[in-house]
Parts: sequence; C-alpha cells; structure tokens
Amino acid sequence: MIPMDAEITHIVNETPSIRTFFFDFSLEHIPGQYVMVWIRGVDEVPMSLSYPNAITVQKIGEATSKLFKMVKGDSFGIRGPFGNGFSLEGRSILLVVGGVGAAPLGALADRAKSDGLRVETILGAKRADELLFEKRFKEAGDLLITTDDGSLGHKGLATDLVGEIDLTKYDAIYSCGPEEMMFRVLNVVEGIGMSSRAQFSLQRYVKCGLGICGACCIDPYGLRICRDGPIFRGDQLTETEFGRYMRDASGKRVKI
Amino acid sequence: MIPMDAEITHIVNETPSIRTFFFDFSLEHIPGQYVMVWIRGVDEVPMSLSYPNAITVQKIGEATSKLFKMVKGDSFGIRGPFGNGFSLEGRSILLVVGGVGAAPLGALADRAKSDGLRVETILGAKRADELLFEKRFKEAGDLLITTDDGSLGHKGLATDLVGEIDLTKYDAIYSCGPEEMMFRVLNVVEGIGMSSRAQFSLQRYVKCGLGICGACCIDPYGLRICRDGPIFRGDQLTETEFGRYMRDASGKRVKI
Amino acid sequence: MDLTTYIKGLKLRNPTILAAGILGSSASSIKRVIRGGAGAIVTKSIGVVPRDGHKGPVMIKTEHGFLNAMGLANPSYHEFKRELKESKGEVPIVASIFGGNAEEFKEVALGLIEANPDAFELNVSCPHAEGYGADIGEDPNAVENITRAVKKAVNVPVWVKLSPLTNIVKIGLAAQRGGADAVVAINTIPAMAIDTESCFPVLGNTVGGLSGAAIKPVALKCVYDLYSMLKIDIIGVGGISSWKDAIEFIMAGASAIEIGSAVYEDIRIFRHISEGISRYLQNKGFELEDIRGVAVK
Amino acid sequence: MDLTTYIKGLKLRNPTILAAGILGSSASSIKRVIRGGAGAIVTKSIGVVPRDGHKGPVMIKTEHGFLNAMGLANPSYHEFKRELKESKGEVPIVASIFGGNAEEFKEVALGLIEANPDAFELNVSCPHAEGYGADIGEDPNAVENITRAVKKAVNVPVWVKLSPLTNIVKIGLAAQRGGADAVVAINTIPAMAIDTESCFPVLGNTVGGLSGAAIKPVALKCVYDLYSMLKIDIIGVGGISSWKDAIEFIMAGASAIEIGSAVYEDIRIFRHISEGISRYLQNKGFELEDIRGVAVK
Ligand SMILES: Cc1cc2nc3c(=O)[nH]c(=O)nc-3n(C[C@H](O)[C@H](O)[C@H](O)COP(=O)(O)OP(=O)(O)OC[C@H]3O[C@@H](n4cnc5c(N)ncnc54)[C@H](O)[C@@H]3O)c2cc1C
Ligand SMILES: Cc1cc2nc3c(=O)[nH]c(=O)nc-3n(C[C@H](O)[C@H](O)[C@H](O)COP(=O)(O)OP(=O)(O)OC[C@H]3O[C@@H](n4cnc5c(N)ncnc54)[C@H](O)[C@@H]3O)c2cc1C
Ligand SMILES: Cc1cc2nc3c(=O)[nH]c(=O)nc-3n(C[C@H](O)[C@H](O)[C@H](O)COP(=O)(O)O)c2cc1C
Ligand SMILES: Cc1cc2nc3c(=O)[nH]c(=O)nc-3n(C[C@H](O)[C@H](O)[C@H](O)COP(=O)(O)O)c2cc1C
Ligand code: FES
Ligand code: FES
Repeated sequence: MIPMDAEITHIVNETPSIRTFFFDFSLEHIPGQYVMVWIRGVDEVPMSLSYPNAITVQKIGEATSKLFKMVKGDSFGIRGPFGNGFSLEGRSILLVVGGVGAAPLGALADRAKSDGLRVETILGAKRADELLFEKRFKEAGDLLITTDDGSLGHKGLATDLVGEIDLTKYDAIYSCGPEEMMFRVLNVVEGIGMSSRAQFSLQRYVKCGLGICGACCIDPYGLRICRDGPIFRGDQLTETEFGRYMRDASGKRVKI
Repeated sequence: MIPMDAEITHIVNETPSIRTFFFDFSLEHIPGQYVMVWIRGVDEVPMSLSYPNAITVQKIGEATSKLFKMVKGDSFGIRGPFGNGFSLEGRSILLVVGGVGAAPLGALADRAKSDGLRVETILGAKRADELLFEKRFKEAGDLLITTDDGSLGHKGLATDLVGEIDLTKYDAIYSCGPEEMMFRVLNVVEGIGMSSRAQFSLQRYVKCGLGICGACCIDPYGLRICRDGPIFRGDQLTETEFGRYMRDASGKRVKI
Repeated sequence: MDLTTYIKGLKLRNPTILAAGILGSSASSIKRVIRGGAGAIVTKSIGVVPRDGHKGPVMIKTEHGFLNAMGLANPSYHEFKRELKESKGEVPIVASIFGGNAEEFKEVALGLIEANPDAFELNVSCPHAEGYGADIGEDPNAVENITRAVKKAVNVPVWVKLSPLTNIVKIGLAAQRGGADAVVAINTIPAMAIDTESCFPVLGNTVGGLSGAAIKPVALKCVYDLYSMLKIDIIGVGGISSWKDAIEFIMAGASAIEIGSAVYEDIRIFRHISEGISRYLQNKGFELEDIRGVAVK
Repeated sequence: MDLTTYIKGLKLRNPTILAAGILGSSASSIKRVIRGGAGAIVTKSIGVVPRDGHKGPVMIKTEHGFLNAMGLANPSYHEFKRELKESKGEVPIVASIFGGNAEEFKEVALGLIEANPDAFELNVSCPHAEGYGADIGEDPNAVENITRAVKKAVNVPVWVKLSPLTNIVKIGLAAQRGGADAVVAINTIPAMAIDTESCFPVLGNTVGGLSGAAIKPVALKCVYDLYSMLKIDIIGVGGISSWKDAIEFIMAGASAIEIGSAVYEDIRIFRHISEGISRYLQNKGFELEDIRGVAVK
C-alpha cells in the first residue's frame, strides 16, 4: 500500500522530549500494533499507535526531530497498522511502563478499562516532567510512579517495584520501555514461573514492516518483530538475544 | 486467465462436416456466448457453446481440421465464456438457423423450452445430411426445414420462408447462420419495423476476445463482436457494414 | 478545469491518449474511443505490407495484467489510408508506423501522409515481431537514423516509442538527436506464460509482451529517468488505469499519457481519468502545469 | 515423490531456494526458512564494508507486487562470517556477494570462505545501489571478469544473478564464459511509485525494484531465453508464489527456483510449493526431470 496521508490536527506536548501527534483519521487497531511513519524526504520509522488517531513520539534522531518541527496542518505518511498487538487476558492486569513505552500501554490501559478489567500501572521515567500519560493510567486504575531522581513517587526504577510486589495476583503483565527494564521484568516473572503470562513490546530496527527483509529478526528462532511481534510472551523471549544484543541498520550485532 | 484444460469426453458426428465435442466440465453461460478454443500449437478460434459442456464445430481450415483429428481423451484449451449472449424475450419466438449457426441457437432453443416459451424454428442447410440439431429443435417446438437442394423440407433458403410467414406474431426473432442469410432476415424485419425485436449472432475475426485489440470492430460505431456482441439487435446493425463487408486477419476490408 | 495539453506542435483537449494497437485499427473504433473522451489517438502500428499477425492465443488476461503477441497485424499503409482519413477531425490522430529499416519507415510515413496524420509515432519497440520493433530499438544508431529519416520526410511531429528492456535513456537520447519531438515510454515488457496442464507456452507466438497494471511501476521509472535526461516531451504509457496513475506519470514528468489495456474496463476510461485529474487539481488548487515533473527532485 | 535436485556441484532435497535479501540476514532467520522447507538458502548480499542501506520507506506492498530499495544493507563479510557458520548444516547455503569490481568480489568471497559456504551467488544485478549491481551487470566484459575472478579464487560452485533490464542472454553467456556454474534470473525490475498526495516518490531512495507476482511473466521469459542459449544450469526467480508458478519455470528450463517476496504469505511457502510439485508430478505420472524445459519447443 502507498502510505496514507495523515494530516496533523493537533499536537500535545506531553513531556519536554515527547509529543503526541493527532491526525485526521482513525485506524482500527489492537493496542500494541504499530504504524510505519513516513517523514517525507527523511525516513520512515515505526511508531506504536497511542490512540486510534495518534502517535506519541520521543525525539531521538533525524526522523523524530523533523517530526517535531511539524505543526498543525502538516502531514506525514502512514502504512499500517502492522504487527500482532497485545492480547488482553484475565481480569486483573499489571502494566510496567518505562518512558515512551507508555505509548502502546496507554492505548492498552484505555481498552482494558473499557473492557472492565482491573488495571494497575507502574510508570517510570527519569524525572517527574518526563512521565508520560500519568493521568491516563490513573484514570484506568491504580498508578505507582517511579522516577530515577526521586522527583515524584518512588526514587529508582520501575523494576524495583516489580521485585517488591506480589505478581501472582495478576492474570497478566504487560511491559514496554527500555530493553534493560523489560529484561529485568522478564527475569522476575521467569523466576516465579510466570513468563508465559507476561507480554513485552519489543523494539528492533524495523525496515520493511512486511516480514520480508529480515532486518528485525531475533536470535535464535528468527522471530520477526515486525510481523510475529512486536509483542512477545516472556516464554518466547527466554534464551534469546533479548536483553543481550540487537542489530543495527547494517545487521551488525550491538550489545544492549 | 490461462485457458482451462478441456478433455474430450465424447464426440458426436452431427453431419459430414460438423462434430460436437463434449468436454469434462460445464460452463455457466448464456446461450449465444462463445469460448476461445485453443488448439495447442495451431491457433485459438472462437466457438459458441452449443451445450454447457460442448462446442459444435464445422471443419473449415487449420484449427478446425486439427480438432477433427482429435479423439476422446485428447484435450484443448478454453477461455471464456465471453460476449453477451442472447436475451430471451416474450413468449413466442422464432429461430432462423443456417448451417452451423445451429450451435448457439440449439442452446437457446433448449433454454427457451425449459423457460416455457413457444419456439418455432426454420432450419436450413445445403443438403438433408447437413442439417444440424434437427431433433433438438423439434423437441423444443415446431420445426420447418429447408435445404438448398430440396433433399428434405422446403427446397431453397431459410430466408425464403421468413419472407412468407407473418413475423408479427413472434415476440422475438433470433438468427444465426451465414451472414448473407442473416442480412436477408434483417432486411425483412426492418421492412416491417421489427428490427429491434430481432437478434443476430455475428461472426467476425475474433482475436483477443477481450475487447482490446480492435480486430472485431464493425463500422461505423465500432461495436466489438467479442465484447459488445456477438449478439446484436437488428436496429444496431442497420446502416452498418453488416451484410456488406468484413475484415480479414490483417484488418483489410473484404466484401461479403 | 482546463486540461488543454500541448505536446510540441499539437494541442490536445486533455492529456489522455489512446495507445497504439488498442482499438485503433479502424476509423469506427477510433471514433468510439474519441467519444470515450480521448484527447488524441495513436493508431495501430502500420507497415509496408499486410500482416495477418500471429496465431492465437494472441492475448490473455493474467491476474496482474495482460500478455499479448498480436504480431503487428495490419492491412498495410495502402489500405489504412482510408481509415486514417475517416478518423480525422475532432482530436489529433497520430499514425503509429513500423518497418525493418529507415527506408521502410519512410515509405510508410510518406504513404500515409496524404491522409494527413497529425503526427507519427515510430514503433521501434514491439517485443514480439522478429526483425521489427525492439530488435531495432536496441540500437541507438538505428533509432537515431530512423527518426531522422522520418523527420526529414514529413512536416508533422514525430514521436518515438521506446522499449523498457534497453538502457532507455540512451535510446531516448538517440531519438532526441534524430530530431524526435517526443518519446513515448513504454511498450510492453517481454514476457510469457506456460500452461502447466499441456506444457505449452500459452501465446501462439510463445513469447509476447506484458501490459496492464503489473508494469505501471516500471513504466513510471522509465518516464522519470527520461524526464531527468531529455529535453523533449515525454509521453507516459504502461498500466495506467486510474486518474491517480495518470497523475503519478505527470508528476514523473510526462506531458501526456497513453492508455492501452485499461480500455478493457471501460472505453470511456479517457473521460473518467480526465475527470479524476480535474477533481484532483481542483481540490489541490493546482494547474496541470504545476504538477508536471514535481516528483523529480 | 522424490524432488532431489542437482545443480552443478550441489544436491538439494527439493528445488525451492530462498532468494537473496529475503530473511537471509542472520543464522536464526535462515534456520527458520530451512524449517519452512527450503531446499537451499541464498543469503543476503554481503559486501566489503558495512552498509546501513537506504532511508525508508525501503519497501512497500503494491497491488500487484512489492517495491523495494533496501540499498544492500549488510554488516560486511567480517561480521557475516559468524552468521554463515551458524547457518551451515541441513541444506546448502549459498553466499550472495557484491562488490564494485572483480577485486572486491574476490575479497568478499575469500573473506567468507572460512565459513564454508556451499556456493556463491554473484549479485551483479541489484537495481538500486549506485556503482554496484546492475551498474556492473550491464557490461558483459565486467560480468565475465568478475565471474572468472571469483571462480579462480574459490573451489565451490559460482552462480551469477542476472538483471532483466539488459540483453539477458548476452550477459548470461558472459557469465558462462567466465566459468559460472549456474545463472540466476531475475533480480527485481527497476521501478518506482509516487505519492500523489505529497508529490514525493514513495521509496526513500526514489527508485527501486519491482518483485512479486507482477514480474512473473517477465522472469519466466528470461529463463526461457537463457535455457535456449546457455549450457549451464538456470535458476528461476521472480514472482513465484505457487507450485504452478514453480512448474512454469521448470518447464521453461529452470533447474531450481528461488522464492523471495512470497514469504510474505507464509514462510512455509517452500514446503507448500514442494508438496504441490509432488502432487502434480504424481497426478501426471512424471518425474521432475521429465518436465524440465519441456515448454521450450
Ligand atoms: C514496533 C516499534 C514501535 C515503536 N513505537 C514507538 C513509539 O510509540 N514512540 C517512539 O517515540 N518511538 C517508538 N519506537 C522507536 C522509534 O521507531 C525510533 O525512536 C525512531 O525510529 C527513531 O528515528 P530517528 O530517525 O529519529 O532516529 P535515528 O537518527 O534514525 O536513529 C536513532 C536510533 O533510533 C532507532 N531507530 C532508527 N530507525 C529505526 C527503525 N527504522 N526502526 C527501529 N528503530 C529505529 C535506532 O535505535 C537508532 O539508533 C518504536 C519502535 C518499534 C520497533
Ligand atoms: C463468436 C463466434 C462464434 C462462432 N461459433 C462457431 C461455432 O459454434 N461453430 C463453428 O464451427 N464455427 C464457429 N465460429 C466460426 C469459427 O471461429 C471459424 O470457423 C474458425 O475460426 C475457423 O478456424 P480454422 O483455423 O479452422 O480456419 P482458418 O484456416 O484459420 O480460416 C478459415 C476461415 O475461418 C475464419 N476464421 C479463422 N480464424 C478466425 C478467428 N480467430 N475468428 C473468427 N473467424 C476466424 C475466417 O473466416 C477464415 O477465413 C464462430 C465465430 C465467432 C466469431
Ligand atoms: C493488444 C495490444 C496490442 C498492441 N499493439 C501495439 C502496436 O501495434 N504498436 C505499439 O507501439 N504498441 C502496441 N502495444 C503496446 C501498447 O501501445 C502499450 O505501450 C502497452 O500496452 C502498455 O500500455 P498499457 O499497460 O496501458 O496497455 C500493444 C499492446 C497491446 C496490449
Ligand atoms: C526486500 C528485498 C531484498 C532483496 N535483496 C537482494 C539482495 O540483497 N541481493 C540480490 O541479489 N537480490 C535481492 N533481492 C531480489 C530477490 O532476490 C529476487 O531476485 C527478486 O525479489 C524477485 O523474486 P521475488 O519476486 O520472488 O521476490 C531482494 C528482493 C527484495 C524484495
Ligand atoms: S522489518 Fe523487514 S522483516 Fe521485519
Ligand atoms: S477480438 Fe480483440 S477487440 Fe474483439
């Protein structure tokens, strides 16, 4: 498909480094699915749908910086939605969220709430002003906050709290954030035999988004982030490259 | 579409020069529609469906001669059905049939009979043994026979009879046969203002069968035998090339 | 919306043109296409002597396009003059011609000239007729010489129709050197199909050319490349079946577009595409000229 | 049904091969394709230095195929050696390599040789990386020299992958003269798409290559032509997505076939196609050998 033309209708400055870009149509999607966002003349990058009609973007490099220069009325291209999305399971769920990982999990929290699930969220960020979708998660259920510098909530990492609470009371655990964070969550749930009840949203170099080019495959089973993922269960990730290394644009392994 | 493989299940010697080739599947079709018959290694030629699973062929030249060498179990290719087919109208109809023109009209007679219409047929041929589907037309209704040499029925042409009977009693008139014959029928129906109630099955060089190549167009409106036809109403044919000239394989006009 | 289109020496009511070999074999079919909205007509390719064309199947519809090997069937210029005369009137009629060498091209052009074609399109790119078309069109010198010969012989615009299976820019430049007023890209792409039931190639001629939707992205790239390198007008053809397709070609630099296989859907495709282009331009507040070559950065 | 396939110097459990650049970038993805039934694997094309590839969009699905301009992204042979080693085992692994000249091709081949690839495929046909691929593959002398250089340097079979946008037989003959054990036809066809909303070419690299169903009839014709003129094995690739497609290529003379874009439907396409071929042969009472080239009359 030729990318659809998405015109920006509204921009929300979520944090100093994160903005939500609303566009002029809605996509039927499962929370956790992503779109390929085409910043014309620059690059095309994967972004989770944070709302049916929005992406929530952290400014990182070339494409995201160009996006941050855009204003209402500007447009980008969108292909998708792609990937599998989260599978909502059980009645009581825990979300473990780091940074811009709140983008897909915010959408999941909305869905879980409207489905009548009990939602508890551990939301982490570097500083208080970098917390994303705080209000959204609070509206969906209980919210625990952690900041690296202690400027709000618990001082430390989201994963500190994960180690402290009784995870067995949740039917399912969902996590998205920096890979180190998710890897710690994986280790905790593995330790208590719950890895098949945890779902993780992975980030790898996604190029084609179609499952053809091979750029996004993870060792050793060749699971494709772009097609088989980006959401995987913990038991699919144990004894894989996850948390250890990933590949750069050339396909070269780089340590995490 | 790649031509379908049609295996000959049964061959009927209808007349010294005409055979019916039954094949191993049936095509949903409207009587009057044709198929492109691919005699592999030789040529592809248009043939009306005389039954849902058969074509009835007069031996004429290269392709038809090769077909006549085929036996049960041999196969040819089929694309189609193509074209518009006859439109059955009213309660009482007349068929004016010459030679192998009985192929599409035999199928029409069957359909008309099963729809409960009153069918009358004038069937002409050179000699008694060249009459095609005599039994079939008789079973469908009344049958008048003409032969050029008088070996059966009226001696003379089918069109002689057409001039003699009161055509206004029929709701519709259908004709297929040599173009001279059909042209005479057209002149008669035109004379009594009935040309829009008569339908003719035309034969022209059909090459692509798709309405693209232009080989089969008739002057002056550019109607395509292969797509807009092969069935046309009389009022579409008055003041056209019909009965006057046609084109050969190169596109050159040749007198009829 | 005004879609008037100028191609060196010609004025078209809109940029949609009937492609060669499609319903362009008689005045009656040509007039039907004109009623269908075409801005100009290219006739069937005409040669020195009558040709019956290849044995069938001469054309099949595939899942993604069409395969054909018509074999340059034509009644020769002697016979075709009459059709050409009868076609003249409402819109420019471009006579497509072919030959085995410059002399033959010239003979056909001169033979048709009394019927007053508005331009000539030189077919040096038919992929399935030995000794003609693409066999010649691979050789830049041959293309330049043929173009020059016809250009000298006639005083109407001369277009050269290119094959995609060559270094198309090299051949386009040769045509330009020879004096061509425009190049037309592309002819069909050499292709074939095999019937797995009978083990026979499906086309009577074994091999033929691919047209229709399947080849659109290839044709578009050819137009894009030619526009970047040539000074003369580029006419785009290959797989165009919607106004969006047409606009892609114009954005790649096409001055006008030809439509072939898509007449399969509806002979009024020319009108539909013109209307679509108008709507698009209106919505965007563009003129036709604003978008020509705009995708060539 | 026994589908064992011999391509000069190699024995495959079936004639389906993973095409270059498709899921062939890591041992893990290669192994997944092997589990999907492939009879052999061609890796991603590997060069002298790491390349990030082109900016996105690098690939889009169109109505009739796929457009891509990946840009020969690869981590260099230094890094890829490890993936190659880990891939070895069940089925032959063919290392696809590219370079700017014979020296570079040789360097990459020698660099990978310690990982024991079962053969090399020389990519002289990638349509969207300047100075590489098709830029070289147009020149018969360059192709002959590169083939000879690699052939001399290694003692495993060498395949040469051809571009459709040349006189493919001429280049195929050059590869044969250079000592190639097989030619592979075809790489993608140069193509592009334009976004009519934004006036931008859709691919990050502007132009790219067309693959998938759209190009099947073109690839088939190339195989047919090569089989008629060459003595070495022909490996067919381009738009194959069903057992019928595969059989068409074998009937046109292919010793084996590669599958690329069709992994989009299912990575187990290799198994499905092998099973389909088996069923067909059984129904018809044929051996695989009976149908090879049978459509070439
Ligand atoms: C499934 C998925 C969903 C994502 N969802 C979000 C989201 O909702 N919000 C958000 O802010 N970010 C998200 N990302 C990450 C986002 O794609 C990168 O931040 C973005 O690509 C950076 O682009 P850039 O041009 O600004 O950076 P660049 O200057 O190109 O590179 C900076 C870094 O960004 C990453 N990156 C660059 N290109 C890609 C690519 N094609 N695929 C993956 N990573 C890349 C690499 O780690 C690279 O080192 C997601 C990634 C994936 C795979
Ligand atoms: C719509 C349609 C339905 C037809 N239905 C029947 C039918 O049911 N039974 C039947 O016996 N015949 C039918 N014909 C006529 C039949 O197509 C020709 O008799 C046949 O093509 C002769 O082929 P050949 O190779 O044996 O003859 P050739 O040796 O090729 O030529 C002999 C003559 O056959 C005609 N002919 C040849 N090729 C074609 C072609 N591609 N299209 C049209 N005419 C051609 C020409 O008049 C030619 O001069 C039909 C024709 C059309 C257009
Ligand atoms: C049935 C058919 C006949 C054709 N005949 C000619 C011809 O005589 N001369 C010519 O230059 N091109 C001929 N072509 C090529 C078309 O003019 C056109 O270049 C090609 O089909 C691509 O356009 P399309 O995809 O719109 O059909 C023919 C194409 C078809 C399908
Ligand atoms: C995403 C993608 C990447 C490709 N990368 C390469 C490559 O690195 N080297 C190569 O020789 N061919 C490459 N090709 C071409 C394929 O190997 C194959 O020749 C072409 O896609 C036609 O086959 P298909 O229609 O089955 O995909 C690539 C094709 C695609 C779609
Ligand atoms: S990004 Fe191409 S396979 Fe996943
Ligand atoms: S046979 Fe080609 S248009 Fe009718």
